[in-house]
Formats: sequence, C-alpha cells, structure tokens
Amino acid sequence: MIFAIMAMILLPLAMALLLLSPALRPVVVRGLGLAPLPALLLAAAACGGSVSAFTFPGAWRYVLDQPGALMLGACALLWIIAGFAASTWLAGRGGRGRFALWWLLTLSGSLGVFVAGDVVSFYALYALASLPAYGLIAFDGGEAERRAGRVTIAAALIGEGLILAALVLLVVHAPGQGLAITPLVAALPSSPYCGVIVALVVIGFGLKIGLAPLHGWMPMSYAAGPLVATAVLSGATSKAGLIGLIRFLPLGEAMPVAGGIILAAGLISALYGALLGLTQTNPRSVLAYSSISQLGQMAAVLGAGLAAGAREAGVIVAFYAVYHVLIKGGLFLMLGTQGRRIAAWQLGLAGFAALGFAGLPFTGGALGKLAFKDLTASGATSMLFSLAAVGSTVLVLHFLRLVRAAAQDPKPQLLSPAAWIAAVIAATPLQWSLFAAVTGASANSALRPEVLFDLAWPVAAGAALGWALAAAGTQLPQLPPGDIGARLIAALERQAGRLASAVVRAETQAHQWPVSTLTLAAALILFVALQTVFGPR
Amino acid sequence: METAFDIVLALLLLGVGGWSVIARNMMTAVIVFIAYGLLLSLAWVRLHAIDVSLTEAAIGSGATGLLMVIAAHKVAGDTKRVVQLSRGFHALAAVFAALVAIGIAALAFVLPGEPVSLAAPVLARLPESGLGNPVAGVLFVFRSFDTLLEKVVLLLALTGVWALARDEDWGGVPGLRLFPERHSVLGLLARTLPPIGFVFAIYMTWAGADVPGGAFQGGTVLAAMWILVMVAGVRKAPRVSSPLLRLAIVTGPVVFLLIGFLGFLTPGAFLAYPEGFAKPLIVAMEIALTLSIAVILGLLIAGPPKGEDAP
Amino acid sequence: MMPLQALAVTETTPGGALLVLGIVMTAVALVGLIGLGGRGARAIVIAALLFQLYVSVRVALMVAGTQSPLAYVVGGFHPPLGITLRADGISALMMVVSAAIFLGAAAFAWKDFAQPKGKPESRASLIFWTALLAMASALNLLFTSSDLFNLYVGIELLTFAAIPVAAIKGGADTLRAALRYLLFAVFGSMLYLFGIVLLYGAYGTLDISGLAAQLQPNAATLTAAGFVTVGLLAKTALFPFHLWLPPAHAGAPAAGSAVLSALVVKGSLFLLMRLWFDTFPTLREPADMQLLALFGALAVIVGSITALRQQRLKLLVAYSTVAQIGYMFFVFTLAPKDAGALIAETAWTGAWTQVVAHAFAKAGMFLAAGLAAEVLGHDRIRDLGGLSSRAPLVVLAFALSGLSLMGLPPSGGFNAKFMLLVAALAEGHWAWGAVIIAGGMLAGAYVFGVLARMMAEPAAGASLKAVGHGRQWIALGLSAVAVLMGLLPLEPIAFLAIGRAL
Amino acid sequence: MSPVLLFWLAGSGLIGLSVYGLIVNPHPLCKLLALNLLGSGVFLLFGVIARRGASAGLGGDPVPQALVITGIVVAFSATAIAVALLLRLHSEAGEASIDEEEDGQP
Repeated sequence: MIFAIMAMILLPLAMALLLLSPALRPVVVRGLGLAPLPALLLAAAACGGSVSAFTFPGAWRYVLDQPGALMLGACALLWIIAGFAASTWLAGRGGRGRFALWWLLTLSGSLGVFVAGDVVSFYALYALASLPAYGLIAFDGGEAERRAGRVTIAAALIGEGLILAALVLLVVHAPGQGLAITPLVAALPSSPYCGVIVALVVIGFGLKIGLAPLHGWMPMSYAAGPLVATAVLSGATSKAGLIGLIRFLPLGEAMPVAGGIILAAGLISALYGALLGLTQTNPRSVLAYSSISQLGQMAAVLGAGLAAGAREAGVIVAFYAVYHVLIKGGLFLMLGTQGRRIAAWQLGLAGFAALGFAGLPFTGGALGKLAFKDLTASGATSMLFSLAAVGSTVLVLHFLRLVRAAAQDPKPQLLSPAAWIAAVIAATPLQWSLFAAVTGASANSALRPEVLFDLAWPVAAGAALGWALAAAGTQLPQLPPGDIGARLIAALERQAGRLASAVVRAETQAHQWPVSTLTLAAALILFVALQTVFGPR
Repeated sequence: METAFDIVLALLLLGVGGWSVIARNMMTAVIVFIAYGLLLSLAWVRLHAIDVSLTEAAIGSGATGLLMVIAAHKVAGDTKRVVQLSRGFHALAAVFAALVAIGIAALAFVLPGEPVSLAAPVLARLPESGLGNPVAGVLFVFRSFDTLLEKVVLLLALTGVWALARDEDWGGVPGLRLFPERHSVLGLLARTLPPIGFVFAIYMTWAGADVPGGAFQGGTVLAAMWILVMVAGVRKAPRVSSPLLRLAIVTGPVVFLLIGFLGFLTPGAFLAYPEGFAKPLIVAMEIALTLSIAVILGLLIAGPPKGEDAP
Repeated sequence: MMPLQALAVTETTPGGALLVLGIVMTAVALVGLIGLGGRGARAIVIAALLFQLYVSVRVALMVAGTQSPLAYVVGGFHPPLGITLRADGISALMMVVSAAIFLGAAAFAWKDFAQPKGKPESRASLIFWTALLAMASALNLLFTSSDLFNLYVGIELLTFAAIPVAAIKGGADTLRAALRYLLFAVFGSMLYLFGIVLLYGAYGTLDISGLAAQLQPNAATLTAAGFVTVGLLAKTALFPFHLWLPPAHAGAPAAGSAVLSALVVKGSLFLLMRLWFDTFPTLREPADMQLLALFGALAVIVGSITALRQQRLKLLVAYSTVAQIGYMFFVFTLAPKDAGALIAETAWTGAWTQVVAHAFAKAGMFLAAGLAAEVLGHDRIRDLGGLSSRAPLVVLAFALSGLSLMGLPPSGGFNAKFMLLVAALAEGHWAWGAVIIAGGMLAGAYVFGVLARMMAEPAAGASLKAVGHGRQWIALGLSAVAVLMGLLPLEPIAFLAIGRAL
Repeated sequence: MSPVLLFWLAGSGLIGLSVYGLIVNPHPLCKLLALNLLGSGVFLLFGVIARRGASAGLGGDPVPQALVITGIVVAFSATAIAVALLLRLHSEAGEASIDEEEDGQP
C-alpha cells in the first residue's frame, strides 16, 4: 500500500518531469487522465473505514483513513474524468506542455494532501495543491485571467502563512510529540495557545474553502481560465482546505465555543453564498457562490461536530463532500460544452444532480444531508440548514436559467459532454454504496417517507420561491463576482501597491551613500549605548 | 619641551587631517594629506615605533600620496555632485562623527589600568630566530602567517588593478607617463638616483633583521626609483605579460611559501624554521620579497596596462 | 558555560595540517597562475579546487569521527604570540559547502573564461581565475582562523578578491558598483580593525578562545564589540548597509555572482557568528541582539518587497540575497545566552541550515539567471517568455532554488525557516515569527512572478539562443542540493555543535 | 600630559573627522582620502596601545607595531585598487561618482 501512496504522489511528478523531453510531451499530455489511477485504487481499498499509517525515515508519515479515502476517491475520479477531457481539449493546442505541467503538479498535491500524515508533508502537498493553480487559471488568458491567478495565489500564500504559523505553534507546544498530525492535534486542547492555533487553522483553511468573508477570490478565480481547469480547482483542490479542517481541528474534544463560532461562520457562509449567488449573471460565478455555500455548510457541520466533541464529524463531512466534488466538477465541465447546444435532457440531468446540493431526495446529496442530520439536530441549527437548502435550490434554478438562456460562449471551449455526464452520473450511486459504510445505517433509511418529506420540503419551498421570483420578474441587483470580497481585494491590492512603493522609496533613500554611512555610524553609537545601558556589569 | 612638541604635533595632525577632509580642491586635499602622512611618521617616532614610522612615510604617505596625486590630477575636472546634502544632514553627520570621536577619546580614561603587552614574551623567544629587531621577529617568525597572507593581498591588489585594463590593452605596458616630453631635471635624477637608492634599499632590507627597516621599506625605496625611471621616460615599463616581470612578481611569495612548506619537513610545522637556520632563511626570504614588493608597488602605482599608442 | 560557546583547543591535533593546506594550496595555485602567465590556468584552478574539496571533506570526516575540533598551531607559536587555526563543526561544514560551490562555479565558467587560442592569457581569464582562487582561500581562512587580526587580513583578502569579479565586465555601472563595494567594505573593515585594536589594548591577545576566557564587560570591551559588529554588518550587507550588494552582484558574470552571493557575504557573516558565540558569549545581551534581529527583519521585509518590484532578473535575485541574509540574524536573539539547550540548538541549526541552503539555492539561481540572460539576450523580467520551451532545465533550476527561498518543503530553506520559527515561537518572539512567515510569502510572490513569466509564450520577435546542457545541469545540481537538504530530519544537527559546549 | 593620552585624543579626533568626511564628501576620491585618514587614525591608536605596553626594555609592544605595518600595506592595497577603479570609471563615464544615476533601471 505504501507503494501505492508513493506512486500516487510521484507518478504525476514523474510525468511532469517527462514533459521536459519534447518527444514525450504529446504522450504525457494524452495520458493526463491516467495519472490519478493509483489514487483511485488506493481509495477503493480504504473507503470501508480501515486506517493505515506509514512512517518514513525523516518522520514523513502517510495516513490513509476513512475521511481521507472518501475524498481521495472522489477527487481521483474527477481528476481522471477531467484529465481525459483535458487531453482531448488540449490536442493540437499551443502551450499544452505548459498546461500539463501545472495540471500534474496541482494533481499531485491535490491528491497527496488527503494522505499526508505529518505536518511537513501536509504543508508541502497543500502548497502543491494551491500554488501551481496559477498556471491553470492564467493559461492563455489576458490581463483579467492573470489578475485572477494573482489573486488566487495571493490568497493561497496568505493561507499558507497562517497555516505554517499554526503548524509550528502546534509542534512547539507539544514537545516530544514529533511531527505526526494525530498526536499533535490530540495534544492541542491542552496547549496554552489552543485558541490561537484553532483560529489560525480556521482562517487559513477557511481562506481555501471560501468561508465568508474570505471568499472574494473564489468567484474571481472560478470565472477565469479554461473550464476544464476550473472543474478540478472547484471540485478537487478546494477540498484540500476541508481536509485541513478535518485533520487539524481536535474533533474528538468538545470545544463548544470554538465549535460554535465555526458553526456560525459556516452557516453565514452557506446563506451568504446562496443569496449573493443570485446577483450573478455569469454561470461560472453562480457555481462559485454555490461552492461558497456548500463548503460553508461543510464547515458548519465540522463546527457542530467540534462543539459536541463528535469525532465522526470528519467522516460525515468527507462523505458529504464526495458529492460536491463530482457534481461541482461535472457542472463546470458542462459549461465547457456550451459551444454545442445543451439538450433538454442534459439540462434535466444537470438540474437533478445540482439540486442534490439542496438535498433533493434520491440524489447522493440527500444522503450527505442525512448523514449529518444527527449533528445538526438542534432546532435553530436545523432550521438554518433547511434555509440554506432553500437558498441552494433557488440558486440552482437561477443557474439552470442562466445556462439555458446563455448565448454561445464567446470563446467556446468545446469539451465532450461525455465527461460531465460521467461525473454527474457517477456521484449518486457512489454515495448510495458508501452510505452504510460511513453511517452504519442502511441506505434504505433514506427512503422512509418522513425522511423524504424532511428532505423534500426545502427543495419544494425553494422551487416555489424561485418560480415566484421569476414570475414576478424580480430583478435582483447585479454585483461583480466576489461582491464585498472583491472590493476588499481591490482595496488590498491598492494598499499593497502603495505600501510597496513606499517601501521601495525608503529603500532607495536607504541605499544612498550618505544615508547608509550615517546609519552605520548611528547603529554603532546605538549598539554601544544599548550594550552600556542594558549590558552586563 | 617634549610635551610641548607632542602637543603641537597632535594639534597639527588634527588640523592638517581636518584640512584634507574639508579642502574644496581635490589636489589641495591630496597634497595636504601627504603632509599629514609625514607628520604622522613623526608621531610614530614619538611613539617609539621606528619601523612603523618608516613604513608610514614610505607607503602611507609616499606611495599612497603618489597614487592619489595621479588620481586627483586626472579627475580634477569632476564637478558633478549628484547628491546635494542639506545643511541639517551635514549637522547630523557632524554630530554622529563627534559622538564617535568623543566615545573613543573617553576610552583613554577607562581602558583597563594595567597596560598589557607581549613585549616580554616576544623578547623571550626572539633569540631562537637569531633576529635582533623584535618587530621583524613578529612579522617573520611569530605571525609570519599574517605576513604571508599580506603578500597574497598585494598580489591580489595587483590583480585588481590589472582587472581594470581594457581588453584590447591587455598585455600592454602600464601607462605611467605623466610627462610625454623628456624632462631634463627629471631625466638627470632618474639617471643618478637609482644606483644610490638601490644600495640604500639593499641596506634597509639587510638591516631590517636587526634594526628598524626591512623588506617593505627596502622594496618601497626600490619601487620609488623604478617609478622615477618610468615617469621620466628613461626606461619603458615592461609589458604586463612579460614572463620576466611575472617571475619578479611571484619570487617573493614563492620563496615564502617554499620556506613555509620546508617547516613541514623540519621541524614539523608550517612556517616554523629549522633550528639554527632561521636567520639565513629569513634574510633570503626578505631579499626575494624586496624584489617582488618593489615590482608590485611599482606596478600598482603605474596602474593598469594601456595600449601601446595610448596618449 | 554558555550554550553553544566554543571549547578552547590549544595544541595541534592530528590532521590539523589539513587546515593549513586548505588555505595555502589555493594560494600556491594563485601564485602559480600569475607566475605562469595564464598557461594552463583552468587546469590549475580545477586541480586546486578539487584538492580543496578533498581537504574539506577530510576535515569534515575527521571532525565527525573524533567529535572534536581540529587545530593547528602555525609555526609552533602558541597564542597570544602566534596564530592557531581551528575547525569545529561549523567550520568543517562551511569548508565543504564552499569547496563544492566553488567547483560548481568554476565548471560553469569553464568556457566563458577560457584562454584565447594562440595567446598565453586574456585579461578576463587571468583575473577571474585568480580572484576565484583567492576567494576560496580567503573563505577557508575565515572559516578556520581563530586570530582576530589574521581574520582581518582574511576579510580584506576576500573583499579584494571579490572586487575584480564584480568589476570584470567593465561598464560604467559595474565599475560604479565595484567602487561603492570597495569603499564601503573598507569602511567596514576599518571599524572592525578598531574593535580588535581595543580588544588587544584591553587583553593583550587576539586569540578568540583566549579572549573569551578573560572577557570583562567593561567599556572598552563593549565598545570593541560594537565596532567589530557594525564593521562586519557593513561587509555582510545587512539592510540598511546593503547599498553595494545589488548592483555589484547583479553586474558580475553569472559564475561570479553565484559565488559572491552564495559565499562571499557569508564570510563576514560567519565571522560575526563566530564572534558573538565564541568571543563575546557573555555579552550576548537581549537589547543588542534584538537590534541585530530588527535589522534582519527589516532586511527580510524591505529586501523581499524591493525584489518584487525589480524589473531585471539579476537585480531581483540580488535583492533576494539582501532579504535572505536577514533570516540569519535572528539566530542572535533566538539563541540567547540563557536559552535552554534544545531551543538554542534548534535556532543554531536553523541558522546554519539557512546559510547552507541559501548558498546552494542562490548559486543555482544566479547561474540560472545568467543562462536565462544568455538564452534571451537580456534579463528583463517582463520579457522572460519562451524560456521554458527553449531551456526547460534553466526554469527547473530556478524553480527548485525558488522553492528553497520560499521555504516550501521539501527544501533546506523550509527546514531552516521551520527551525527558526520553532525557536521564535517557543520563546514568544511573535514579531520575528511573523517576519519569517511574511518573508516566505513575499519570496513566494517574487519567485512565482518570475516563473509565470518564464512559462509564458515568447515575446513577439524574440530570438532565443541555445545554451549548453552542461551548464544547465550545473545550475540544476546546485539548486537540487538546496532542495535535497529538505530530507534532513527537522531536529538539531549534532555535527554543528561539535567543538562547543551544550 | 603624556604622549600616550595626547596621541590617543588626536587619533580619536582623526577618526571622527574622517567619519564625517566619509559621510558627506561626495567625490569618491575624497571618500578614499577620508578612508585613509580613518585607517591612519586607527593605526595611531594601535600605536598608542603599543606604547602603553612598553616594557622589558622596549619602547613599545612590538606586536601591535608589526600588525600596524601589515595594516598599512593592506590599506595601501585597497587604495591602489580604488584609484584604479576610480580612474577607469572616470574614463568610462566621464565623471567619477558613486551615486546612482537618476534612472537606475533601464
């Protein structure tokens, strides 16, 4: 199994190295869809709930547990489907070696992060999942795409910084625990900096999953770049943030305050995403807001789990995420077929699958919602989740309307419809087959009438609301992708630019000869004075 | 009387040194600096450091001064002052500089009371080397490693100066021709002085083992003679690629290194002298060094090679 | 006994003669090079550097084998009269690193500084090879000498060797940079010299361990420490005393820049660490050390942001050196004299890992930048497009070095920053921790900016030349070492503490 | 007043003067001159320390005196390189200045 793990991480990197040879480049590009195969096999072996861990010399550790395996499997599947789509799409296109390079690097990190068992590997693979995305987003694009790429990278780098701080604090205040994540997180509640670490973890990974108000980069990022790339970025790499939360929140300990805050943040994000998504006119941005909403719900479930000390929250969220991986990826791939006409049955299929986000009965999404029912059973929480489901429904309908009405994409990115259909169709049976293993309950319980009713009413209400809005011709205001987040980013960009200019001016001053020598003399005097005043006697 | 002399000398040093710092005209500043160097060698005499005094006069004032005169002569036209400093900045610089000076001056009163000195240990072990001059003993026996490295520094300085030749001039002749026309007085001097200087230099080197003097002082005198000859145009400088010149440059360091390695064989340590052979070896080394130092100093002052037909 | 303070050694140990050879053999080669008028210059250089590598590895093996430092009493005259050489763990480490990088740089420059056919020598070849040998010799002297005046001669030797390399191209900008470098460096060494004058005046010895044994915190000593430190800061180009570094390092030929940035600035830095841990361990007071750390932090932030704003690749890389030097100054405050052994050792290992990882990464990066300029005919960052298709190995080398500079695992840069961060956060130095993290993020930004440009399509009308594979592999190899250092375990390395008290 | 104290004061004054000159004098040759002055000040102080250490029948401690001689040679080497650099710069740029041009970057 350890070889499978190594193969999973190294195969894409090896393929990336092969890109150096011009002769092999087309072969590698054609084989993009094969790179995630080891991951799929690996996930299949561990979805049942066994945990295996491997430690290498140098304290590198890999862990394959159920939450990791669930998301690993789903992501691998999406990467395979998107990989084949990408190969076809790239055929004959300029710069495909470049695209394949960024693709393979992201792939390696995006899958590896699910099995990383020590802080260093995790940090490395997390970075690998985040940073090369720039090349995918900015591929062949203009200034707008490059800016989207820059913003994505900036968000990723800031997240990396916060996470590094959290990791080091974890290590420092759990002396003698080594670098493996599990013992470190187990020692976390007794750390004097527990609150700080949890805050850093939540903000750091929250940035990755677009937790409002840290979501501004996500709609910008998903609106740019080739759709085949957006599919994997939205479906697969965003889950790196989720696995981060699962791994680094001490879910086994009841931490009501921290859990409550995360729950609240997640729910706010869930509702915010659903609501603000309605103000978008680009289907890609709508999907991005849907991601914000969905990932917000997942964070909320984790928060609820943390508040209650429910260790199983991790598995449950991972299970719910499986559906999101495939459907979100699939929907983006579908947008890539827009140059062709989308048949009515296709739209229906997409609608059915997307309504799974709202918990439409018989979808895999419904099973996901059932799985976390127990954790979110308290009155207000449950109500808010239902409200989020209503919002999701309205958002999905808005999305479908946009897709149907969309004129031909100005630069069609013709992808084969087979790809998205495969992803969408695979999701539901996958969820059904995994349900029992995750919850321990039979999947048939999802077919009980009262359960069906519980699941169906928010969808029905949402549908009614959506229909009513459409019928009344209500015009919601239109906001730029990223709404206040985008404003925030623009302001930050301006301020950062101003700050950088000021720093550069200061540096120019400082490196003038008279200034520098004067500083040297001043430093000399200061140094001796400090020594004399504070120094030893 | 002596104290009065010292007070006048110290004040003169400060005054002349300060003048060279604030002088507007660069050539004035440089000439003042040379005068300052001569005053300084007097101060060294007053500090009972004759070896240093000779070196200061030869190198610190003489050779350095000559280099700076040449430079000041060539850049005399420079007027551009890109950075205009404000009055406040000048004041700030003056304050900081004064603070540094006051801080250092104050140390005179707080230096640990017991003067420390290695004079006794030096004298105790000097007889092993057969040398009579304790400074030479430090330079060539106890800390000969420093002296060896200092020779490498000189070689490197030469490399650094040569690095500034133009590629097309490489291999040519160093361009120290201040007076293109034959100059009668200079020519006369250049013909009569060198033999005297040569003898004097040999003496200084030879004597350096026992009384103040040594390879550096001797080498400087030789270099001065050589420069005089070159400046007067009596003899052309050799091409920098000339094998003979290269040989002269490296002779000193090679002999030094060889004697250093000889120490590995007997008595068994790098730069240690075989018992009883210390003095002859050191004198041999000094002679070789005098030659190399003279050539290197001359070349350093002559500057990078110039093309044959450069003006 | 302070943690990490050097243990005194007074007698020549077996193998001590290797230390002399490590310094003198390159000097012999240098003398030979000048004497022979450039005949066989490259063969002499390679032979000398190979020998130096051999000596360095032998020294490292002997230090590791005996777990104690090597020492050599030059001429048999013990301090305070004579000079001793001494190699502890850090000396041995730096000797090996320096020999390896010098060899890499020499191999890289093999073609650029060949003797022209039919002529005995060209200016560039004589000067470059002589200076290279002198730098190698001077660095070994700095790594092993334990006499403060001898070290003064060493830092001057190093500077005088670096100047011709910086000036060898000969344009007005380059010359200006070299002159700045020389004047500022000499200013620094004069301050250093005055410091040791005071020390001699107070203690009558210049031997590092002899001084440490009798050190009193009196005014003369404190002043001396100040002068010595500030002088060396000027030579190390710590912000804001970096005025000479970017133009000088950017103006040198690629192999020269690599050596200057990777090793030469480390020479005076090594001396500074040596002084504060071995000569003045008792003076390591928080106030002053915080001042050093403050300069370091400013270097990290200002250097990185300025690098981000550069338009020329070599200047960007040079400013990145300004920033990376800053990290090394955290060690002074993160390993205080009253620290627990574990934290002190973690900070110590982190700092040396940073020194070594930066050396390899920066050497690789400068070589890559040089190759990029050769392929494109310019080094404007805006127009780096097309490099990835023409010379992918160059881009790879740049990326691997960048990985280490950003501090992403697996890389030596990560190990260094991780350990420094551990020490910073363990002792509650939140500000320095934040700076270390922010520096990594900024480095990520400038490395990524360059990589994105390199991966772009070539600019219209750009004509790309081919460069030899050999030199690309050298750049890649050096960068790869920086990355492979990430395989070391994240814990204090015992070798670095050989010869010191814990 | 002993010569020791006198020359110590003179040396510190020289160091102060040269630091001032080094900071404010714009022409590199003036800076070089200030550096030489700084060096001579430092050497003079070393000489004072040597004089303080007069013992065993010697007028001064020979070790600092020897070190000063080495120091003078090293300083001279620096001067030689600096002058060569300065003159070459002068002939390349028409003006020897180490201040950056206004537009440092092309």
